[in-house]
Amino acid sequence: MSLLRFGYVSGPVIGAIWLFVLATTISVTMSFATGDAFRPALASSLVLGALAGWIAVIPQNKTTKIAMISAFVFAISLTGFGPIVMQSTATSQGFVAILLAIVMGWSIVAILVDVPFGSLSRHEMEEAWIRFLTGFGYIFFTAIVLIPFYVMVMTSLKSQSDLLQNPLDFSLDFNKGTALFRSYYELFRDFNFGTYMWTSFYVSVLTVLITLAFSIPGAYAVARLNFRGQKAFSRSILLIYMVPMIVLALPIYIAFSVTGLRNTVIGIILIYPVTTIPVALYMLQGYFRGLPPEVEEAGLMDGLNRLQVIWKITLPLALPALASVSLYVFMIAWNEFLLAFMLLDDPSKFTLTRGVAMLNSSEIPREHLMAGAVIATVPVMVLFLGLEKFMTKGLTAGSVKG
Amino acid sequence: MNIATPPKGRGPLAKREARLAWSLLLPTITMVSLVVILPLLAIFWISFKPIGLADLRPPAPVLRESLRGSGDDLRIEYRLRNSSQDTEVTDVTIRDTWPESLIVAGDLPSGCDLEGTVFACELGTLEPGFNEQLRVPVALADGADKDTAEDAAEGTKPQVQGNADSILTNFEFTLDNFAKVFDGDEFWSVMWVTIFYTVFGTVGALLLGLFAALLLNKSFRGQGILRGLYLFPYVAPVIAVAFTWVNLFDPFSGSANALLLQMGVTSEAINFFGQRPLALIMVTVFEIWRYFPLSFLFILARLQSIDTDMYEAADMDGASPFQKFWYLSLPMLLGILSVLFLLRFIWTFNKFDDIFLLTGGNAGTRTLTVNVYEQAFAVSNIGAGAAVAVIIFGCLLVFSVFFFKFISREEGL
Amino acid sequence: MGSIKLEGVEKWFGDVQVIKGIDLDIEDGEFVIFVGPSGCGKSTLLRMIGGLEETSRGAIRIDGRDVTAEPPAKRGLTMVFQSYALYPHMSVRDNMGFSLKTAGAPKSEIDTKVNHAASVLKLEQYLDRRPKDLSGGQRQRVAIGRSIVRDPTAFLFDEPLSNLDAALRVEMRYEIAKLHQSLGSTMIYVTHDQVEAMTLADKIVVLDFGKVAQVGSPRELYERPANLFVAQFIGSPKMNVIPCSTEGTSYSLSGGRGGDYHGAGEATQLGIRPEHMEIMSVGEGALDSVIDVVEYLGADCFVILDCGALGKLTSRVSGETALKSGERVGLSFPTDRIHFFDRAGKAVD
Amino acid sequence: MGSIKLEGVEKWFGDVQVIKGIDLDIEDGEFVIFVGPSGCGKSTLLRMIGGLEETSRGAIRIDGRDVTAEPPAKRGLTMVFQSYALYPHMSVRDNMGFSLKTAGAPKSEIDTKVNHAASVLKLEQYLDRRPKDLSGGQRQRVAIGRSIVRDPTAFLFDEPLSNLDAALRVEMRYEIAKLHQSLGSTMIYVTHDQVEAMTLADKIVVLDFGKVAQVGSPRELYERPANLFVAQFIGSPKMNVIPCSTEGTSYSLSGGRGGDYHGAGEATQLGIRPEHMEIMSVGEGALDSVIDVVEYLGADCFVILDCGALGKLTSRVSGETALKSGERVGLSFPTDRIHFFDRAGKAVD
Amino acid sequence: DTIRFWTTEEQPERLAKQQEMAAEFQAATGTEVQVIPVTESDLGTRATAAFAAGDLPDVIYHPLQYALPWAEAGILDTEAASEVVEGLGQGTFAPGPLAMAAVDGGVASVPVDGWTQMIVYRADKFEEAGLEAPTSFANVVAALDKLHNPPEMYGFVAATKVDENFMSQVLEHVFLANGVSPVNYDGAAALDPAATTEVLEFYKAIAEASPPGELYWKQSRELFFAGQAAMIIWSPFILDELAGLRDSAPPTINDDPTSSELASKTGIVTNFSGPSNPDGAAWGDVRYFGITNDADTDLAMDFVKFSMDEGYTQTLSIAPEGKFPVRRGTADEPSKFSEAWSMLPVGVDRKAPLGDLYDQAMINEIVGGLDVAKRWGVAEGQLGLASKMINSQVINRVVRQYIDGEIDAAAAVAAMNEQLSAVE
Ligand SMILES: Nc1ncnc2c1ncn2[C@@H]1O[C@H](COP(=O)(O)OP(=O)(O)OP(=O)(O)O)[C@@H](O)[C@H]1O
Ligand SMILES: Nc1ncnc2c1ncn2[C@@H]1O[C@H](COP(=O)(O)OP(=O)(O)OP(=O)(O)O)[C@@H](O)[C@H]1O
Ligand SMILES: [Mg+2]
Ligand SMILES: [Mg+2]
Repeated sequence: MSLLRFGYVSGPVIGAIWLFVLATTISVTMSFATGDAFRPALASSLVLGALAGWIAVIPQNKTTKIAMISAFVFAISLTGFGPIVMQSTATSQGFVAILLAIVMGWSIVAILVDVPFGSLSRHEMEEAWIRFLTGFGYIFFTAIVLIPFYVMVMTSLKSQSDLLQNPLDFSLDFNKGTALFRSYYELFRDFNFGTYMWTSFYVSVLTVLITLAFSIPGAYAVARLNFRGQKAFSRSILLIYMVPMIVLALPIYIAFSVTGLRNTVIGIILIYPVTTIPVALYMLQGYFRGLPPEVEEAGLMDGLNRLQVIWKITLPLALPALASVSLYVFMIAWNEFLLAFMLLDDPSKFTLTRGVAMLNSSEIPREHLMAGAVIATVPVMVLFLGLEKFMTKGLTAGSVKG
Repeated sequence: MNIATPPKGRGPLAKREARLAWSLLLPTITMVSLVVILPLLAIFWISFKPIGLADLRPPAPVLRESLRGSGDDLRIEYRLRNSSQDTEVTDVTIRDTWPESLIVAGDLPSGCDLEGTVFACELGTLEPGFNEQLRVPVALADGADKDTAEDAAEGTKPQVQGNADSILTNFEFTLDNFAKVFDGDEFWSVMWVTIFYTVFGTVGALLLGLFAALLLNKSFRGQGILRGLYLFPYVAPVIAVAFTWVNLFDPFSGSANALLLQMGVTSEAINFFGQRPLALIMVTVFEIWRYFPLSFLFILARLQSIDTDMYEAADMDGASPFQKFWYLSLPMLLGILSVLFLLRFIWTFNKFDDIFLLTGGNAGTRTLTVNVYEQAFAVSNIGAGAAVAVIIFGCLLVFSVFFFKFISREEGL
Repeated sequence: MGSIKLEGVEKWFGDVQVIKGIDLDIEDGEFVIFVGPSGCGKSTLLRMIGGLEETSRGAIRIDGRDVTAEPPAKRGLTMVFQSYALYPHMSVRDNMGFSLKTAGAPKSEIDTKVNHAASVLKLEQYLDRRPKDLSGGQRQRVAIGRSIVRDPTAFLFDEPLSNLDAALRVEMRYEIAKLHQSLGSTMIYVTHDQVEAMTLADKIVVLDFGKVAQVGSPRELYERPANLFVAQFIGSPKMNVIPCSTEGTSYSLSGGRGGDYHGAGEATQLGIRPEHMEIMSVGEGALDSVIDVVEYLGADCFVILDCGALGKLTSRVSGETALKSGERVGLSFPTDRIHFFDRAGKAVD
Repeated sequence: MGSIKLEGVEKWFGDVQVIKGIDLDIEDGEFVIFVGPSGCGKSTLLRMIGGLEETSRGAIRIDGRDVTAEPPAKRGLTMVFQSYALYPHMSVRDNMGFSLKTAGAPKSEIDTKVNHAASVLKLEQYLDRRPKDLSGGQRQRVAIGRSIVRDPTAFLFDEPLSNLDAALRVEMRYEIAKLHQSLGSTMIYVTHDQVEAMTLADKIVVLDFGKVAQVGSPRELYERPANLFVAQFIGSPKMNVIPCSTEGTSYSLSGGRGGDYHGAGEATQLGIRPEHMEIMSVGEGALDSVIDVVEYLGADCFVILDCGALGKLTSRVSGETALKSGERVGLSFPTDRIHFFDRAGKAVD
Repeated sequence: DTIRFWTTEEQPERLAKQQEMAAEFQAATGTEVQVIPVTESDLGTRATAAFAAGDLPDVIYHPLQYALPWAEAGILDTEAASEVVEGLGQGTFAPGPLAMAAVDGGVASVPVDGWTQMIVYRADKFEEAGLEAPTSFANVVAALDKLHNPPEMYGFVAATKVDENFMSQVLEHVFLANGVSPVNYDGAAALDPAATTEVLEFYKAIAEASPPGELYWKQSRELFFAGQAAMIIWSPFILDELAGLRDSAPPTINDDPTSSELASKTGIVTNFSGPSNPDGAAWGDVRYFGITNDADTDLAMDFVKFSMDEGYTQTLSIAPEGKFPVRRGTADEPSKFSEAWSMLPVGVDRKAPLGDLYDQAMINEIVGGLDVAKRWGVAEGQLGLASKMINSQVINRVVRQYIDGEIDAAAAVAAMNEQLSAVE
């Protein structure tokens, strides 16, 4: 540990690890982008990286250091003993070498900025390491989040035979034009995905409406009105929120089987709100508590009764919260899979998630499944990105649930 | 001066408020008890009954009528069946109205009578699996056409009644389900898998969320975009991401394997979701991946609400960045971390969809919740499924006791 | 038209008694102010009058009618909240007209009344704004406007100025005084700021832990506090209190001298306001002391005097005083300015 | 040992200049107070000295050493925050010892220093409590204790008392004064409360939108404000300002009379503090007016006088005054109490 | 009128063909048929669930393993099925498939089509190494020795995914090959320890020559297509894609996904033998139309008759390579359907008759297998019990434990015997 308190130790150590991280990142990115073979070379990364780290801590002008490191990395890359081993065309080889050289030069100098060559103060050492961890963190999280979605979208646009040939080759043949979207087209034409989407949509919207209709009065009462059992009540909301769906699904399945509600969209619309009402109650209750009681009291003094206060004052004020709750509930209903899977058998009544599940079940080509996944994902994503503020608020307010 | 005591009872304003509260809550209470409390009670009831999927259909007599044959061999056939293979149906009676256009042309089956156009039978008890035909030879009345007669005869639905004991509602109880569940050594492996999955899934998501939150706890351009991006795994439908993972980690045609092979990390394709104990690790990793955004969001919210003054004070006090994290941020986050841990623990414990979609509970990834499904549907033993569900519910109650003990100290979420 | 009467009013929160039996007569048109230390029950009492809190025991009468069991809407009162409690989703006009609208008044009438109130409060050009686009003082005025429009039996104010900054507070105080003059309605006003209480009130009710300590005009409270609590509560810097003993017609201070005493009964404490103390050469007056600190404030100086066992006293002198910290001085208490209190804190007079 | 020197210090937030070039010398052991209206840059300046904000231009020297580029930890200063910024999860002891712990001091040394500071601040029996179990004043003392332990070159205080209630504020103010006396360290103190500024400071720096309006002792600022801004900022109720015109050695008020003028150059405004105005019979003095409101405050009365086109003036008179609202009176301004200002607001003298 | 028809042929192209046939039926009779695809692995659960809920469809297209259990559970209307067979002429059906579904006085369901399971192997590699075709345990083990060379080439791709029907099928084939059956004429019978041990050891050998993890038909095919497996066990459904006729499952042994190169290098065995049963056995599966007890019987019967008569060629054309006709012709034209079948083109994205792709000898081997194909319990009249045993997946689980090394052979036999005897 104490050795790290010297610039000439910390610098090379960070440099070595960092170059390896970069080489891996670029290899993976290039592999996914071109399908060609790239792989990081551990030994070369460590040695070169250590050298780069050492250069970065020598007392020199910043641009000089960047230039030195970049030139160095680039030169070694060209000899073929660089941090990335590739079997690829000369152009992309050159491109990768330049990319790696520039990124490495710039980033290692940025990470080791203000790190002196000699002994480091605790602050200086920790800050360098924190900058390193930050860079690593961004790469790491972005990669783990993006890769699956990238694979999902690209798979849906490729044909299975291409992917079986080379599972890494996600490059698209744009000459195909609209044929790229063949699996989407087939999903809508042959698999009724249009209907499923519509079913999912109106089921989700109805779920939102029913949920609000039940949870607004309930949440208001729990949050604002004094009555015996209020505390117990707000706890049992949380408790209900914790009952696992699969435990309820079984008796619901039985009851629906016996009453003939199984395999009907009505049944789904009846049952979805049950999963969302506790969430909505919980979220709205929190929000109502946060509204200043004086405004409502002002309404009371102004001659309203409680119900009028709720309708004319509380609800308009709670509009952003209602939006958050609605969005969140919409998302839950749209993404719901378990109940749809258990209760719906008839393909003409499927929701979107149930329809996607169907795609998994036979020898249906994989791009269809992924296209289905994309179709199910895009609407929530659009909603989410468009209304991110509400959504995040909704998430933080109500949902430790998953 | 006499000691003042509080007045008894509630004042008129309070009473009015309470009345309003209850009437606002009534729909919610009704709904919740209908679809949460009742099912929970039902689960308890069923878990003590020897009941399979097929038993959900209450035993009953089933009757179908048709006019068969032609010319002289014309007959009305009643097919009578006991829907159950193991329960008898008693006091079975049939009533049907015949059209005028048919005339009985032979003996009525025993137990049957014809009064005018009303045909009635008393058939007593039907054995389990009873499936026989009652044939009544008939002739066409003058001028009657066979097709119209057939339509007329089959157009009036015959009535059939009978009594049977339904296993769903009778008072026969058994501990078999629990015995079965606890007996198999399978149960303990399921339990162990559940615990592994829950503990590591929760802790992993928390740690990853903490790391991500620390990363984004400073404002820079693009911070909003990254925050949105990091929430994707949680927001996307589970079905989409689960299948994507299955594809990505497919042993023979998945990109992950291809990548690993190419990088020389492994020389042989790895069957990520089909190999013990890797499959369990993978579903746990998936759980972490999918739910780190939630922890991240909550921790970030908490981080941002920490008074920056405190950090400035620490700056003045000469604390280094790691010291600030260790001595200030971490203790400040302890509350939210423990609340998150408890809640996420409960939710991970309850998780079903993810594992079901990824491995279907195979390759050593069967958790308690997946077991409910397996027992109830794959093996068609609803009673055993219910028993597992009751066990889950029991665990849940224990957790929630912890939770409420704790949350009453930490302010709620 | 606006008289309010409290009869043995009590308030319990569970087992805790917050208002301990209060009787009070408020006459039509009076400006009554509740003051008292934080937590003494001022707001609770006001909210009970308004109907926002249940009255646990006792009765509230407005113009003779018992309204104890009636909801706020039926009491004909109006309230201005500390946080203003404007409806954030409505324009100023709608905020002010809201009560009339809910009562079903015709649009024309609402307009007339709102415009009138707006002109009284000089809010005409803000009528179409939302509350969030107004400054603190303007919001305060809208809140008052909302009350005026209803033409209420009485106005209730709960610390209406405490969210404003000092300069604005002075200005709004002045405007409320003007408003009371022009409307002549009954007003009940809660504050913990004694400057507000002294300058605005016709009648001040000093509350001490749910009980009335004294009711009276500002001058009465300042000049003839009924007990030690009121004496120390009113006036800033607060009245100096020194233990004393009395015998016959003279009092004496331990370690000091003494003076004349006219009270009936025994007094154990002597009170003297900082502005009434006279500083003279050492050995003169009733008491000797050392100057601890001289706090220069411009117009005045507060001189903090260390009297040994008798504690620290504060005297207020002109800003141009030549007194220096460390000096030894004598203190004299003009007889007609001294207040005596008995062991229970009641004024002896 | 604790001298601080600012040389042409500027602060820019993006394109906005918040501190507009300030030069200031603070001597060792001095108690310097920054005052000014909200948003004028007091806190920013203090934080720049402490190193919590980057200095955009100019230099800061502590004991002659240029510390402009150094992080807070290396400047040897300490800061007491308005919100106290105590570490809520640590005991009082740990809070006070934290800076030593991060520096790696041995436990025994930490204990000695913490105990010493606790005894200075009378915090001994609270050492094991958490901040949330302390009253506001105690928290404030812990925050100060945390600073004392470090034995800093200078103390920085950012509105340390503004979260306390009035009574406690008076008490803590007194304690800070005592502390300064006993430690003798340099202290820089930000406040917007002028009573604090007047009573505590050796030297007051009045800031006006990022610039220094005047630096001086409290008495200097009160008696010889350098400009209209300072004149109106210091003193409560604030100085009355009336437009006037001067000719030679006399000034005149429009609609009023006038008096002697000794200034060099032309003055367009005349300032007179409320406590210096004299009220006489109508027709006497410099100006006639009507009494608008008499605000009774016990010891004093504020008389608000309507002078027609010249606006409203406030006069402070004794509480026992017999003045009534509506009375017409004359006002006289004693020549040696009048302040004259030119068109740019600078004092003319 | 509307009837509902559940089918396990749920690929869109196959579904479309069935819908076409339904449309023809509607045109002919006025009865609408809703064709509802059901995933084969869900079929058992869903049928039971539908029975419980009282909303069974009218007709179910199902594999052999459900015929007798469902008849017993009261899901199938055996009389209606028998009547249909009678109406079409019992003689027009191949006798084997009828016998497999025989119940008292008729059949449980109407047989539709069938196939035999095959050992698909790399004839070229066998030839190179001088190996004999994998017709017996010994031949297979010998081939493993020579050809197993991971990761370039796995000797085998065994089925090891316990919950897949595929594993049951493969195991039953291997057990049958060695003459082991869990039933006899009296019902459940203990497995013969010696013969079973041979089976287990053989299975362990092929499992060890397989890639790690849980494997089923998907991996088998992918590996074989990639040229990385020497032998797999598969159904004839593989024949079209093996010849590069299907884009969603192309051979990846070379760069041309449409090439039939791999087909030409592939050999096939249907009859397989173990040391204790030198005659060996083929394993066949037959699919049936079941008419349910909740059905509108007459309409359902009409539909089944139609599908087996006017619509039969259409039915077979769904996937001729895996649907051999069990009804050879009509009373008038006894070989009408066999002939029609042999002309049907196979393939999805490209089409070609089987004869163009494979040797006639090979085709004969494949088709001929159906006549001699065996299943547990058929000869003994215990198919119902045997099906339940299979459906319980006991054998799969225990075999899996054995190949994972959790138990030894003796314990495995004991465990199977114990658990199988609990099935009834
Ligand atoms: N809903 C309640 N439940 C329990 N106690 C309450 C409630 N509301 C107020 N109290 C208590 O009643 C007492 C009086 O409160 P009240 O708000 O009337 O004080 P106040 O005089 O207005 O104080 P302040 O000047 O701080 O506003 C306080 O001790 C308070 O804690
Ligand atoms: N981080 C920042 N970014 C942009 N502007 C800022 C920032 N911090 C402060 N300011 C601006 O700088 C000016 C001075 O702020 P500062 O906090 O120093 O005022 P202050 O005199 O302390 O006021 P107060 O008495 O209200 O505390 C204000 O106009 C403020 O809006
Ligand atoms: Mg209050
Ligand atoms: Mg500030």
